[in-house]
Parts: sequence; structure tokens; C-alpha cells
Amino acid sequence: MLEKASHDSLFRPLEKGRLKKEEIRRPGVSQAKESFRRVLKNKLAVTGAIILLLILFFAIFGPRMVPYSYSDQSLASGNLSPDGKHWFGTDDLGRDMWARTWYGARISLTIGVAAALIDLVVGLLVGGISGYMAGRGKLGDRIDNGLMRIVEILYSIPYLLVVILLLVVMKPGLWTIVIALSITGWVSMARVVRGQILQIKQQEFVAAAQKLGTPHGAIILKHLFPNMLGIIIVNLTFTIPNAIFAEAFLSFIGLGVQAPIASWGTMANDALGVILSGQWWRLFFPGFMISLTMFAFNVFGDGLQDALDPHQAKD
Amino acid sequence: MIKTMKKPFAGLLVLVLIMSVLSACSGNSKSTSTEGVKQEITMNAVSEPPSLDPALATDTTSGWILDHLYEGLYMKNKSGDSVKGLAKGVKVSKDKKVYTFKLRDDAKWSDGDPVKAQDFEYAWKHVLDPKTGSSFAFYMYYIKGAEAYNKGKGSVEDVGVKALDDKTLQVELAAPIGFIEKLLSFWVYYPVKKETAEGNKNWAAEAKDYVSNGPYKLTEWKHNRSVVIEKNKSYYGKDDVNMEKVTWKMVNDATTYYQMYKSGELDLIQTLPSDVINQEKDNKEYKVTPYFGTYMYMFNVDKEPFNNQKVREAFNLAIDRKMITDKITQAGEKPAQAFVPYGAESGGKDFRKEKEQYFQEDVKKAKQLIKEAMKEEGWSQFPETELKYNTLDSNKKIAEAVQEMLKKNLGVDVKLTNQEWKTYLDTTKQKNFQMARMGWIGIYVDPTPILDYYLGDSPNNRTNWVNPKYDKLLAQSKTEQNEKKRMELLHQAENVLMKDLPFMPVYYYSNNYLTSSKFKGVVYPVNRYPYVRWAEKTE
Amino acid sequence: MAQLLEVDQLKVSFRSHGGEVQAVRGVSFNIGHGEVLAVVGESGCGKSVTAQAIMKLLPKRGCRIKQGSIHFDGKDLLKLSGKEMKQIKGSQISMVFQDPMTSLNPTMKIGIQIAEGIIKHKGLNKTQAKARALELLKLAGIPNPESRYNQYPHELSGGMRQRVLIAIALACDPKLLIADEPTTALDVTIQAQILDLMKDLQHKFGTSIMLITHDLGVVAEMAQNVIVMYAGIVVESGTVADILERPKHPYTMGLLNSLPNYEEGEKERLIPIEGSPPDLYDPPKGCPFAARCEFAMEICVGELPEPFAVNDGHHSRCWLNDPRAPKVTEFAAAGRDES
Amino acid sequence: MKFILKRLLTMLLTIWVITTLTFVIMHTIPGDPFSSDSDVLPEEVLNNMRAKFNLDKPLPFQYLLYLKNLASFDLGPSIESETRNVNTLIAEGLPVSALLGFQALVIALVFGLILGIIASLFHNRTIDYAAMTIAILGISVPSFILAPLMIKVFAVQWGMLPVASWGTWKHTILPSVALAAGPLAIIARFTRSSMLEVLKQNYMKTADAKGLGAAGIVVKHGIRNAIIPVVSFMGPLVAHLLTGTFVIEKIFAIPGLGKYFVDSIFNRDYPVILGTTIFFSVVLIVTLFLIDLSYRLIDPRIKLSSRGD
Amino acid sequence: MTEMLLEVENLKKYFNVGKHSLKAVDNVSFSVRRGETLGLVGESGSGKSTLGRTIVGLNEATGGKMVFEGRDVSTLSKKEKRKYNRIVQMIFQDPHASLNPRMKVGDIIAEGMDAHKLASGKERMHRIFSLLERVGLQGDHAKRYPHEFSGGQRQRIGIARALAVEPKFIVADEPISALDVSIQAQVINLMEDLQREMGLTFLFIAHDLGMVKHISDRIGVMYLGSFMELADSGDLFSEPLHPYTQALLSAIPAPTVSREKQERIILKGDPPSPISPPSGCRFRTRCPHAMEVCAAAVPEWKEIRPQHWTACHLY
Repeated sequence: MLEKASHDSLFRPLEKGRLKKEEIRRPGVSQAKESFRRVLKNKLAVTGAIILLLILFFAIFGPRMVPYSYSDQSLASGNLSPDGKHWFGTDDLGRDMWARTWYGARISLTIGVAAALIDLVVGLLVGGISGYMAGRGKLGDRIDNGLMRIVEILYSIPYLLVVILLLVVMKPGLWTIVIALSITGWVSMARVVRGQILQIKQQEFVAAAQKLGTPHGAIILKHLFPNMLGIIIVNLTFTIPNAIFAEAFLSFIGLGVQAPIASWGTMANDALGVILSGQWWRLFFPGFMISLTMFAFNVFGDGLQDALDPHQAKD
Repeated sequence: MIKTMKKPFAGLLVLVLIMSVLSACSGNSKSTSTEGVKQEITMNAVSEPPSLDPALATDTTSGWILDHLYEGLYMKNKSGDSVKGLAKGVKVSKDKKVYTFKLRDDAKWSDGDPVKAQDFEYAWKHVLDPKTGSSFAFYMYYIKGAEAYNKGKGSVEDVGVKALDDKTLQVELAAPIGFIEKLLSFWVYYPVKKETAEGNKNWAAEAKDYVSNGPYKLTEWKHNRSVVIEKNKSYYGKDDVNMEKVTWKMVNDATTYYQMYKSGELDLIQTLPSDVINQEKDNKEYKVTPYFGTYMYMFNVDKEPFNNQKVREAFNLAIDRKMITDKITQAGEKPAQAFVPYGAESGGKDFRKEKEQYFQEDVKKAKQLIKEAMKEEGWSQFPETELKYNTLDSNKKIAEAVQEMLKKNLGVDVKLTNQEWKTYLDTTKQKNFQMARMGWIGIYVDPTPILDYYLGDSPNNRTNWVNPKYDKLLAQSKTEQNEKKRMELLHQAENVLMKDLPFMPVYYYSNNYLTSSKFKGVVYPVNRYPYVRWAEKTE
Repeated sequence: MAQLLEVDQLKVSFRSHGGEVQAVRGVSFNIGHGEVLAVVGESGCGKSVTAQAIMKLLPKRGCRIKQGSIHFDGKDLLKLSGKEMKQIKGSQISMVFQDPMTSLNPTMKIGIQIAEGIIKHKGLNKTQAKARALELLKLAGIPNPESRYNQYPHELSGGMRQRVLIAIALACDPKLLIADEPTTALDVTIQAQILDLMKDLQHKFGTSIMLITHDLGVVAEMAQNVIVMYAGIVVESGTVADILERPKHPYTMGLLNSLPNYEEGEKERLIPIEGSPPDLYDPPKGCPFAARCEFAMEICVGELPEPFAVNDGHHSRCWLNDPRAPKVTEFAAAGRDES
Repeated sequence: MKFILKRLLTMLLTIWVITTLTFVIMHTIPGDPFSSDSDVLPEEVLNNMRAKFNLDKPLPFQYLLYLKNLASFDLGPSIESETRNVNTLIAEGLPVSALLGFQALVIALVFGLILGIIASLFHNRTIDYAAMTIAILGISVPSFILAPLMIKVFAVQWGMLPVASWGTWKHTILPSVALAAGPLAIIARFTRSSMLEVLKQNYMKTADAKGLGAAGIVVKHGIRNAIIPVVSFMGPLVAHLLTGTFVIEKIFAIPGLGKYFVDSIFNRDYPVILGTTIFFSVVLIVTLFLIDLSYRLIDPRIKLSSRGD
Repeated sequence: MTEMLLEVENLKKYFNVGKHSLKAVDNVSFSVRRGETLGLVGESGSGKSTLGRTIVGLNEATGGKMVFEGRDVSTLSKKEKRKYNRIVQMIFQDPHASLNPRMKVGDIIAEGMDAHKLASGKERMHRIFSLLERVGLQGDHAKRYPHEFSGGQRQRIGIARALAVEPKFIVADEPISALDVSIQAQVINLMEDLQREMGLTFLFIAHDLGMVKHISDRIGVMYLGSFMELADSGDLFSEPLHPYTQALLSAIPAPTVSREKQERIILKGDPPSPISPPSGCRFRTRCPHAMEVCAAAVPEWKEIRPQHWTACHLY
């Protein structure tokens, strides 16, 4: 090695500034890009995303792939098992299960995502304010206390009662369902968010932001929420299937989407009897789609959580 | 209006039994050697009986159990006829208004004490006491002074029930009635042991305090779980009771009780899950009994488009009822092209069979009618139409099928809306609907209680349809003494109804059962649950 | 006398999202019986990773020992099975961690945290283990060991917790104690106590200590020999006197220069080492310190020197030690860059 | 002491608000307890029935009367089951529901923790994926599908267990498992993420350095720390499990408390609606409080006297 | 203008810990001269950080008075208070926890400018760049996330963040204790340069005396919420009066082997809990010179020599 470097000329002082003292050699990528890259690297997350996209694709184009609409009946050919004509078989009224399943996907996904979003927004708002105000003087404690009592009250008042009340004042339909789901749906999110905020706000960067005069709202939005994405994502993955099944329950009360419109929840609900009579496809397809969606959401959420985790970013 | 049999209202239908010619369908009662086989049966009561106090029971589940526990002055035999029970003899006054009953000397309570006439007097007056708040009190209004007392306008002294001595009961009626024997076998008229009931207001709440006088006594009542009754050793007719022990479980979920039946945990179930009917149809254990009621859609004749008779008729013509009963309900229901169900017999003739259909389903004609109606009303477009139903799987399926038929056959888009039961009742009561599902069961098996439904002043008539001619014909029929003429008037009334068509009949109800083949001699009365006193377990 | 621990050409890498981080790039050193070896360097230089590699505490996934051997008492630790290693961990080699606040389980009584290892390695029953733990608490200078035994970590001050960690480490009379920045998180007065304690114990039991620190004061206090690490390699090694009095590597010199002089009455400007250490994700080809080195030469950019033996046992990995290199004073004459 | 007293007072206030709101909503929605009878029963008979339950009185009077009775812990009669009162219904249903809920909770906790821990230990490996797939199935297959399926397989086809009803411990197995499935999945997910967090902690390294076995490290040092976030989220879940679940009780014909929460509303059985609601809110608030306490037990760093949950 | 930038009189900060009150700062009085650096030294739990946070307004004082530029801080109007909050800034201890991991460095630095609307658009970018360069980093670092930087770099980002709002007075709360020795010198030099160029005043909090001496003009020594000694840094080092100061000084290990080591004063035990501090002199439980009077009376805060204050019964 010394031989190679034997030129004496190499032993002259280096010009100043030729080497950078504060260089960061790693390619500088934005966190968003970086996260995206890590999501991509997570095979499962990619699988999840692909499944979700496929479901979305079929929700949009699936019903058009068959010559039957979701409501076309043929009582004479009810309960047909899947074959070349009816890819997912038919239900007891002779409706094509393929068309219904994918039509139902539109309803169920819309409801699941809309309810999850509203839960997220309200839950973040209430939990955020509650957690942030806690320990901030007497008034702050009161606000926190008040909000938490409201949460307890909402947990306790029978949901069914509230829903029947809604039935009186609102017309049944997609958005009524979303509202009905949102009345109490946010409550658990609010509790989770509050707990997280209580923890995160102890961190010094929050004090730093306060010191710099950043307004409370901006502190919550810019400093607190982004640092609790993981737990929010996990919570969301519970919200979505809950909403999908709750929709079936609300349909029972009379708030839901109206027959013959299909949704996965009501399809599964209506097909319960097949456990006894064996027309498995009537329960299997909507049930499987719910599970598949949930699976996809979960693995995707997990991947996202890993990707957005600053701890992971450190190594 | 039937949701399930356990609804309090449904309880009213038990009177069908009392007041009807009962075509009791009894099973094979050939007595085979059953020695060594424990005579026990387990059935499904579906839900907890709300009350086993004869004064308060209003539902068929409670009635089912009460009928096994008690015996009134009259009881029903295997073929469903009312025969003397606790009454040994009866004297009737000339004006047929005063009945004097002699009680059997060997009539005893399950604790061994004799049944006294005072027990009857106490029980009946207790039912009528406004403070009791008995909803079936009005079944006693036939007794003199009963209505006034119950409605708070009279006093208990004026009620025409009196124990003359321990074994003699005098009953004075407000007006003569022809079906008193059947009436008196109804559970409202059962006696209650005075000492027990006076000593403990809640005597009927638990098995340990419970006293009855019929073929069985209540030995165990695990609330929401099971009721066990066992043969009453003090019962005078105990030799005529085959089944030693009857257990009712309370399994509400159809899928579950069906599976319990399949696994042998239940011997008898009713109302099978609709998905399995198809596969059980040919099972020997499967049994269907008719049920005196009609499933229909009411039209609100004050609201478009049903203000036009032609639309109503067109709707009636446009649906395929047989398809619905064959492919959807599947449980032996009959398509209804009229209002009164099969089974109301008079002079050996079935009212319905005299004129089975008022119309033939005819899509072409229906289309024509719609066209005409649109022209008459000046509609450029068919008005928006909504069909309401109360939430139930079968209601939904039928509504979906009807919706599709209307769309396919008439090109009419009907929107479906469902509601939870009590909200639904309230909504339809406010006449806030265009087309709404309803079921109507005859209180007794006669065209009258069915046809009364559409009387102009009937609280049940939610259609806004009033036809004086119809009301008049029905009024006439009620005073008509000649049975044949009465039937004629009723037919005429139905003609009026079926011409105006303020409703759309769909099918006549039925009940279905699965009974384990191990059991013989179970009695299946019409409109009522099986009676197992004479049943035998053979293996 | 054979060395207690011989680390030879150890290379450790982490898998990271961008590629591979070469945390340790060929480190060799020995620790004799009863010797205190200080490992000095700034955070990220690979000193902790080296220690954890010896203890096999590195995460199983994403971390690889690429090369080298670690001989302890004649056994190659890298070739031992997990089970065999468990026998050595905590009993023959033990470790005191940097942060006493997070290194104790917050939900377990401290006594039990000490007794745990004793039960595992010494086969004592619970009562015996407790007696031994109490003894250790006392040894570690914790007053009222009986009542402290049942306390939770949060009820103790930082210094007390560090004593507990030391008690845990000493529980089974280890031959080698690895102390990873044992006093960095402590107040000076407490640091003095802890250093005293460690010296005491070392004298008493003759335990060899691998002391990882960035504080040269602590080194002076405790160690006999020192290795200075920078960017995953050992840049200089020697006795304490060699390193602190006669440093032969600009990095070591820089470290010494950047310390304030308390004795001086006059306020005098500090001389820091400017810049930051290189990212080991893509280490420079030549000397990693070149970019921050005021004596850097052309050769430093292209080639990493092998260790030069300054004298017996004192090695420096710097081209300045090459006879061809100009004398350091010549740089000084050129004037120091004051930026 | 003052702390507990204050909490008790807030609790009473909360319950009062809940009672009032429920009372108002209950009387606002259409239908009344007798509305299905109202078509055929004479008005006077209906009035007799209403009078029996004081439903003929003005609403404010009914409300005050209810509060008065409530003060003496009298929840009133059931309108649906006339001979029985709400106190009895709760007293009889609760032990059944609570036992079932407790069993389900134990199952959910034990298996949820195991599943979550295993998944975290094998983070991003096949075992992790398998465990999480099970968890996701638990969340996405609702009990109303799972329960009849389990009955069909275990009770009808294999005959291992009774189909339904209540009696022996064998009757409790299927419903407990069906009830536990959802919470189990949720617990598994939460455990996994908090365990991943715990595994990164320094004290895990300390434990490792002691030479403890991998299982010992996880069991002794991991679980208790990982369970803290799990516990804090479990409050409402515990309250729901202990007071019974409508769906499971209906499917398995279990004489629990859960049915009243739903049936009473469909029947407009006012006293039962109020009674069960108040009872649930008490259980919920007490559970949240107890969870709070246990949270502090598990994590000794949190002092009882300091406020907040 | 007075010579004193900040005068603190009998400042108290108590925390409620259950039933007890923790007297973190108890009756502290001192002043900070314009343009000087006042060092504040003490062990953890001595209340120095609490004092710092109370001065900058992150904690509300329980009692006492703060006079800033001749005005009582508690009497300031809302607008003036906001200005006070801006010109009094803070540098935090932990360079990991005090930077929000999900914000870009540029946004972190600009946060205060945004909150006080000091600059926007191009001007904002320009200032971010010049601030980065001022603290020895490169302008293009603005687009990177905190986790890409080393501890020393992060601390310099923290300094740049504080400088962004044009402060007059900076409380530096242990800004170097989490840094490597070589890096500590960088930060100290940077702060000295800034002070010289911008006329800043520093309150420099640290737990060891070594670095403090180099940056401070005067040094205050705190123990259990109270001042033990306050003097010019030279005086304090050459002639420490209080036994606690003496112990602190002797505890510093020197990086020398040959020179004769001075005798160590090793304090026994830990500082007592501030919830129940010892009677009389708070240091007496660990003081090698403790006398009877120390338990009985609180020593008076006296000026033993010109500009050299201490509270000890020995004098």
C-alpha cells in the first residue's frame, strides 16, 4: 500500500476547503419520497396496495363485465352455484352475485372510507384539543374534563336509540349512514389521540414551538398529529370493517341503503342461512371481500406505519 | 301485522282457536308400546314468556305454556273441540244470559288444595280490575258489568260473576253468546288460586311460588333459559296425560334452534329459517299448518298514484304471487287473489273456495290500465312511488321481488324503504306512506274479523279508503241471523273491496314445524302452537 | 500471559434503507487480565457497536458481523452457539449501559432485576439470590439496600440507578466488564462517585474493564491503555500516557485541544475540531478524518494508512507518521485556519 | 380521599346527564310500549295499562318520579315482562353475561398477547404475517357469521359441544371463543406494535446482557411494559364484554344481560331502556376508573394521586 | 437604559405533586447584565432548567418578580408579552427531542419567523439559508430532515431556530451536555461568536463547570432550587467559597496523567428530594463542613467579596 502512495508529492498539505467538513453524503430525499420508497420495499404493503387497487378496479368495472345488473332477478334460477354464466353464482332471488358483489363494493368502500375519514377528523379534533388542553391551567383541565365526560356519555347512551331518532329526522341513504356511523364512531379515536397527545406533548420540540410563538392549533397540527400517525393508522384499520358491518345493522333499523341496492354487510347478513343450506357462495363472496379488503388495508397500513416511523428512519 | 308469533298482538289470534271450528291436525295417535322410554319432550319457546299470570299473558308463547298448566271450565280435546273441563255441569237460564256452573269435586290445585268457585271469581275480577292493567280484559266484556268496571265506569259489585258456594259459579252475561264454551277455554278465564295470588302479588314470577290446576305443574323456570313443567299428580285427569315432562327452551335465533333440532337438543321447532325450508320440505318430520291471515300491501288511496283505482288494479295484476310463494316464502303459503283466507267454513263450505280469485294476474292488461290511468290523471310521468315495509328478511325479499316484477312488467320504478317495527307502526298509523306492507290475522276463523279491517272507521284501516256500501254490507252481516245470507252479504262486501282494491293481497299465511319422528300424538291446532299432553315418545 | 479478550479485524455492518452502513471497519485490540482499556471516540465512531458485538447484543436482523474474530478466554465468541453465549453473557462478560434512566426495566423492582441474573447463572434459589443482591447493592454503595431492593427504578436518582446497573453487571463476578459511557448521563459529583466505585471494585476483584467514553478526563482517571476510534477504525492506540501526553494522531490531538483549560485564569478561545464525522453509509476512501484534519495531505484523500508503530504499543494510523510527511510544526507555521 | 370523592361526584353528574338524555330521546322516538296493541285494544284498556306504569302522567312528572326511584336504586318494573322488575333482570342477567365476558376477556388477552408478541418477535417475517392474518380475520369476520359457523362445525358436525343454551361450562366454550375473536384480534394488533416499541428499549438490552433466555426476557421484561398501552385502550371493551353482547347471547340462547339493551329499545320498554343504560354507564365509568388504577399498578411510574387517564 | 437586562427577584416556581408541592425554584434573586453570559451550574434537580423555563415563559412563576429591560414582565400587555416571548429565546438540551422529526430543517428554522410573520417568500428562504450558513451548515441542508444530521449539527440547527426571531436574550438549557467533547467546543465557539456579533445576552445552563467557565462572564451555582454562590467566573474558579462549589470543581476529571492530581472532594449520596428539602442550609446533608447552625438557620445570601456572593455559614 505504501508503495502505491510513494510519490512524495502526495505528502503536501491539502488546500483548505477541498474536502467538505459538514457534508452529508447520503442522497437527500424528502420524507415523502423516502416513505414511498420504503412502502415500496415492503412487499406486503405493496401486496396490500395492489389488492386495494384491484378491488377498486372491480368496484368500478366489475358490474359492467356481466350482462346482469345488481338488481336483475330471475326467481326461477335462484341459488345457482358459480359457473361460466354467473361467475359468483346467484342469490335466492336469482340475482347475479358478481354484479352484486362489485356493486356492493362501491357502497361498502364508500361507507367504510367516509366513516373512517369523519372519525379521523372529529377524533383528531376532540382528542387533540382534549389532550392538548389537559394540564394547561384550570380552564384547560376543564375543557379536557368536559370533552372526556362527553365521550363517556356518548359511550353510554344506547346507540340504537340514537339511530332510531335519526330514522325519524333523516331520509335513509348513504350519507345518513355515514352520519349515523359518525355520531359515536369518533369516540375511540378521540381517546386514542388524547392518550398519544398527552405523551407527545412532553417532548421538547413542542416546548420549542411554543417558545417560538407558534399558535396552539398549528402546534397540534404540525407537531403533534404527524408524530402519531402509526397509532392512527392502526385505529383506522379497525374503523373501516366496523363501518362496513354497522351499515348492515343500520339497514336493519331502516337507515341504510335501500333494497335492492347491495352492500357487503347486508349481503353477508342476508346470506347467513346458507351456513345451514349450503349455498356457500352467497356468504363467501361478500364475506371474503370484506376480509380481503381488511387484510389489504391492514398490511398496507402496517407498511405505511413502518415507512413513516422516524425511529426506522434513524438507522 | 304479524312479525313473529311472540308479538303481543299475535296473542290475540289465539281466540281463533276458541271461536272456530277447529280443524285440529293431530298426528298419528296410535298408541304403541312406549315402556322404558322416558316421556319427555323439549320444545322451543323462541323467547321468554313475558308472563305466566293468566291475567297478564298476552302472547302465544305464554299461552302455549299456560294451556298446558291450567284447565278452565272448558278445555279442548284432541280434535280441538271445547269440552267440559273443570265444569261438571252447567245450567243456563232461559234468556241464555245466566250460566250456573258446578265444579268437579276432584278438581285440585297442584298443591293439593281443591279448586273453588271463589278462585274463578277472584281471577276474573282481578283481570277486570283497571289497576291490573290487563290488556286482554276486553275478552271478558261479554260478562255483565265487566266493561264498565274495567273502563272505570262501574264497580266490581256489578260484575256478573259470583261464587254461590265453593263449587258453584254463577256467570251473568251482558247478552247471549253462542260460543261461550270456546270462550271459557281461553286462558283469561282460567282460575287463579286466591290464597296464593292475594298473598303474593308476584306469585307467577317464579316456579317455586307457582300454583296451577291443569295437567302440568310448573317445576322450573330459569328465566330466559327454560321452563320445565311436569305432570301434575293432583290433576283429576292425570291418566289421560302421556307426556311426563315438557321442557321449553328459549332460543331466539332461527339458525341456532334449527341446529339444536338437528343435533337432537330440541324435539320440536317452529318457524324454520327460510333458507332450509327447501331442503326440509320432503322430510317426514316437516309439517305445515294453515294460518288464518293474509299478507298484503296497503295502498294509500289519498296519495298519488294510488288515488287511481286503475293503478291499484294494475299493480295487483302485475305481480306473480305463485312465484313468491314457491320461490321466496316456500313454506306452503297460498297465493292470495282475495282478502279472506282459506279455512272459514260455513255450512260445510269454505268461504274462500266459493270464490277463489277476484282476478287473474295479467301483465298485458296491467300495462293497459297504467296507460289509461296516466291519461286520466294527466301524468306525463308515473309518480314517484315508495313501498314501505318493516324490517324482516322475508319482507325484504318479497318487497324486492315485487319491486322487480313491477319494474319488469309495468316499467314502474318503486323505491323501497324499511323501518324498525314500532317506528313503522307509527309511520303507517300517521298514514305517511304510499304503499305499505301489512299482515292481518283473523281474531277468529270467520270472514268478519278479516273484512272488518277495511271498515271506514276501523283504526286498522290506514288506506284512507272509505266505501259506505262496504261498511253497510258488513253492518248488515253482523245482524243477519241466517248464516247463509250472512255469508252472502260478506261475499258482497268482499266484492266491493276487491273492486276498489285499496290493497294488494299477496298470500295467505301458514305455520311450519319440525317434530322429531320419535314423537307421536302431538296435536297441531290451527293458529296455535302444538299441544303435547297426549304425545308419546316412542324410542 | 494470554490476553483475556482479543478482537481481531472486526467488521460490522448494518443494513439500512439506502444500503449498508459500515459501522465497524476492521477493529483489533486486546484486553489483558485486570486491565482497564478505554475506548475513546465520538458518537457514531463504532465504539458501542464493537462492545455490543462482543456481547452479541446486536440486533439479529439487519446487522452483520462481516469479518473478524473475538476471542474471549480462548474461545471464539463468534463461533459459539446462542446457548453457549448465554452462559457467558452476564456471568463472564457483563455490561453497564450508558443511560441509567432507560436501561432498567421501569416496571420491575430493582432487587429482582439484580437477582434475576444470579438465579440464572449461579443456580441459587430466590432467598439466596436476594441475599446476594443485597450484598451487591451494598457493595455498589447504595444505602439501605433492604428498602431499596423493593423499589422501582423511577424512585431512584440517576446515580443510584447507575449503581444498580453496576450491581447487575457485577452480580456474577465477571471476568470482563464492558462499561459503555457509564457516567456520561450523570452529574459531575455523581460521576466522581461512580468512577471511584468502579476503581474500587476493579481493584478488589481484578476485573478487566473495557471502558467506552468520549471524556478524556474519565480516561485519565481510569484507564491503563487507550484506543481512539474514529469512523469505524482505530486511529490511535497506546498507554494512557501515550495518548494523553504524546498523541500522534491529529484527531486525538484535536480531542485534547478542544477541552477547556480550567487552570488558566484568562478566558481563552477553545479549539474545536471543525465539521462532523463522515457518514459511514459511504465512508471516504482515504483517511476518514482528512476532511476535518488541519494537517491533511493529498495522500490522506486517497489512501487510508496502516497503523504506524510510534513506539512499543503506541500506534497511530496517520500519514503524518510517514517519514515523508512534513513535520506538524510546518503546518502550524502555515497558520491555523481560524474559520 | 378527596380525589375519590371528586371522581364519584363527577360520575354521578355524568350518569344524571346520561339518564336525562336517554329519557328525552326515548320519549322522542316514535312508538310506545303498547303501540303494537293499540289498533285492536280499546282506548280504556290501554289507559289502564298506561296508568299501571304511570305513563299517563305528564313527562316531567314521570322523569322526576324516575329520578326519585333511582335515588333508592329502584329501576322500576319491566313493561314487557310485567311480573318482573329491572333490578331482577339485571341481577339475573349480569352474572351470566359477566362470566361469559370474563372468559372471553381472558381468552382474548391470553391469545391476543401471545399472538401479538410472537408477531413482534418475528417482525416482518412469515410468522408475523401469519399471526396478523389471523388477527385480521378476527376483526373482519363478525361474530354473527363466526358463531353459527362454529356451531355447525363443533356442535352439529363433530358433536363436541352443545349447540346453544346455558348450563354447564361446556355451554360457555363456543360463545366465549366467538365473543373473544374480535377483541383478541385488536389486542394482538396493539400488543404487536407496543411490543415492537418495547423491544427497542435499552432495558431489553440490559436483560439480554444478563444472559437471560429469550423467553425469559420477553416474559419478564417485555409483556408488562408492552401491555400498558393495551390496557389503556381496553376500558370500554371490558365494560361491553362484561355487560353482555346482544348478538352472541341471541345466537347461543344465553340468558344474559345483552339482550335487554336491544330488545328493550325495540319494545319501547322504557324502564328497561333506562335501567340498562344507567347500569351500563356505571359499569363503564367504574371500569374506566379501575383500568386507570390497574394501569397505575402495572406501571409504577404513574402515581395514583396525579390526575388524568 | 439600565445596565441590567433582566432582574429576577425572589422568583419561585412550585409544582404540585399530589398533595405535596415541589419547590423547584425557591426565592431566587439575581440579575443578568446586558451583553454578558451568565452561567448557571448545578446538578440535576437543582432547579436550573426550571428557572430557565420560567424566565422564558414556558413555566408560569409561582411567585416573585422578573424585570426585563426595566419593566415588570407580569405587567406587560398582550402585544408586549408576545414581543417578550420573541426576544427571549431558548436553546434546548436534547438535540434529538427538540427537533420535530417530521419537519424539514428549513421549516423548523422558519417556524418562529412564520409565527411572528417576520419574513415570507424569498426573504424567508434567504434568511433560512443565511442562518444555516451562520451556524456552519450549508444552505441546501434546509431541505433535509433532522434525522440526517449528527447531534452537533442538530444543536446548531436549534441555535439557528432561536436566532431566526432576532432575540436579545437566549436561555441555553444545557445546550452541550448531550454532545461529544469535540463538538461541545464547536457549539461554545459558535455561541461566543454570535454574542460578539449580535450583542446577545446568554443565560447558559450546564451541569458541569468545565465548559461553563469558558463561555460565562459570571457563574451562579444552584443547589436544590436556591443559589449557593454567584461570582465572576475567574473568581469562582480560583477561589470558590461555597463547599458545594468546591466539590463541583474538584469532581471534574482532568485529562492528564503526569500532573499531580488535586485531592478530590467526593460528595456522599444524592441531593435530597426537593419536595422535602433539609432545614436550614439545603446543602448541609452532603456538606463536609456541616455545623450545627447549618440545620438551624438558612444561611444569608451575602456579598463576601466584591461581586462574589454566597450563602454559607462558614462566612
